[in-house]
Amino acid sequence: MKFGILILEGPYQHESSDSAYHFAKAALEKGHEVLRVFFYQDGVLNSTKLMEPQADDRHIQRQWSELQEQYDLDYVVCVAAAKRRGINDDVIGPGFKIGGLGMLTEVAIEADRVVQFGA
Amino acid sequence: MKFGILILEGPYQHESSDSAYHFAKAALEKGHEVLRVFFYQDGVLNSTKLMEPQADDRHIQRQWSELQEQYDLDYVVCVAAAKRRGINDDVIGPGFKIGGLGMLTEVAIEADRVVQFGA
Amino acid sequence: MLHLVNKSPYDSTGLESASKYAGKSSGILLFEDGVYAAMSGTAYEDRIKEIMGDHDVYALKEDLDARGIADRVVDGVKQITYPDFVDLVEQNKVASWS
Amino acid sequence: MLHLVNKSPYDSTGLESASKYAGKSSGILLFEDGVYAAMSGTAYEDRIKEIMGDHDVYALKEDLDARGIADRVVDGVKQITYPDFVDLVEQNKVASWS
Amino acid sequence: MIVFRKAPYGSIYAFEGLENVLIMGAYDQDVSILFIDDGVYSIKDGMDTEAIGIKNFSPTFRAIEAYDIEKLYIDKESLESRGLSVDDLVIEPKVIDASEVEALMEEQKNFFMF
Amino acid sequence: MIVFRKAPYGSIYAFEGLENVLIMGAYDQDVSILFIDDGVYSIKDGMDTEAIGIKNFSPTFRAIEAYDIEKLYIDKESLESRGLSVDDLVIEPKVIDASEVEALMEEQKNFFMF
Repeated sequence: MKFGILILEGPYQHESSDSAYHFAKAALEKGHEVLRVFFYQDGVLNSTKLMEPQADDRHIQRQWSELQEQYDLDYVVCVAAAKRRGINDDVIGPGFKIGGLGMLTEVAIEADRVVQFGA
Repeated sequence: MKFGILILEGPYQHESSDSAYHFAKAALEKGHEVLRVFFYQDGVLNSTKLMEPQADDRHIQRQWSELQEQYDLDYVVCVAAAKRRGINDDVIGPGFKIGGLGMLTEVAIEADRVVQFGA
Repeated sequence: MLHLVNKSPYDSTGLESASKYAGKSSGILLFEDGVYAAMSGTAYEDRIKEIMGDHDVYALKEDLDARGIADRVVDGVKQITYPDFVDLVEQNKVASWS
Repeated sequence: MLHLVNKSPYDSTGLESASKYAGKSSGILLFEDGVYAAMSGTAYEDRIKEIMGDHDVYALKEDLDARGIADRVVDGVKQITYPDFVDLVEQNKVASWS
Repeated sequence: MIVFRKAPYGSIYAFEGLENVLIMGAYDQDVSILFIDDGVYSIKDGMDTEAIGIKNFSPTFRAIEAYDIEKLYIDKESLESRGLSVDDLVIEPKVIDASEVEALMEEQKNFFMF
Repeated sequence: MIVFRKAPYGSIYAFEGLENVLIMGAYDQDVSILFIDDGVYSIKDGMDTEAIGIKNFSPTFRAIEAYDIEKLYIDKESLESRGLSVDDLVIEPKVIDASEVEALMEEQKNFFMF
């Protein structure tokens, strides 16, 4: 099945990004397609490679980047939400790209299901 | 009276930072002291000079920086919370500095009141 | 004491919790989405009146105006501005609920 | 349909809202802090049993384990893992509540 | 379907829900819009946000008509329990009850909850 | 006073509350700690967070003793309504009722709510 994933909350403050990651990983391991992960609202903050969590903590951007590389996924960070929060091409990690909100509409059209994390 | 202000939520996603700003401004205009504004948890994200909100929107970092300059305020961004979220010395705007959580304890000791925004 | 509440009573239990632990002489200040608790003609009106039996209740005018409800506030709720908010915090110890 | 709920029922009205609008054949999946609604011996136990009269209720085992409550789940709530979560989303349209 | 269920200004959800409505309209999607819970507050008339310094987005809801978006619904109980009637709103969604909301949701493919 | 009132892991509040307890202890502050509402869940025993990938911080609560922090309180009704007793907790706060919580709060200077 073709999934889209939508993330509305930032890293560490809420569990939403972790949950989205575990869901995406489980879906991919079952052989489903993940057409796009769309990072929106505070969700855009998951993309910054400037994050340096404590040594005993997970590195949320790297987890996402590694999953992207492993499955050649499409990660879109909403441009308007990103600019508002200080996220730009210079700070996003590998595998993320910045794009318009229309790219969420596109995945809503193309995917069988869009699963929203953070509300 | 000596106030401390504590901010736990980031810019734009929640109103907390706006409320804290309006409260701080009103307190200063009444002649009160604001000993320190402590940016904690997602609150650290208010400090990034990389934010570029839409032209018709407020620029939250600049509002804070201007208030700091006008009243020579002390703004501390929690180092551990900042690192986790990609905030460092290179991205913080004028008037902000990065410091330890002990600087919140200090203001709790020295201020008559600490007002928390975001919970 | 003064208890600050910034969430809608329909969305969050912050106001219920604040009023549960607040002493009888404590005030409750509604701001941000918390101001919806002060609106008249609602399912919450009886409850806010009950809370007003034990506490002074304040609602921030700037947030009421933003939401278009300043003309529909329950009688007895005191509409205050940010300068008044500062005065209340000067006069009272303060705790934040959401 | 499947309704996802990620907030504690003591903190947020998300589960009440989801159960209000959910059709009788819809399932409700509790995860993150939402799993506290599935715990037995609580003030919410009667309510979750009532909801279970109309809906299949699932609770995510990973989140139950994290909170130390996997051994205290109300009878009839189905404990599922992330792979099961994926299966449920494959089988149902999905909406997220908080 | 785009569902508004949070109040405006306390969080950015309602604003971003509206952004999504406009984009989906621009893509000529046959989108349905539903106001429930505190989402009904996002179309309350008479907002004046000047003193809080956040842009009042409620007039933009009127632009929905320009996109030929006609499937606008609002939950009766959410509206009434919050002391509002359709006369208090900046647009005119169709008032439906909870069972109609349920039926409407069953017809949709996707749900974006703001 | 540091007040825990949110559940662990869904948000970072409980973790940061604990960080504050430790810092205030390091500064030799005579800090009181109160668990109410969903905050009582943050000291539930038996947490295993491996599968969600977030560090289990509950054992760190035991370090509180090393800082001579003894003023630990928990609200009886919050505990009982959530199906818990003191035997379920990683530390042993003093169980007090809502009126005692109220009296305790009146004695404090500051409130950090997590």
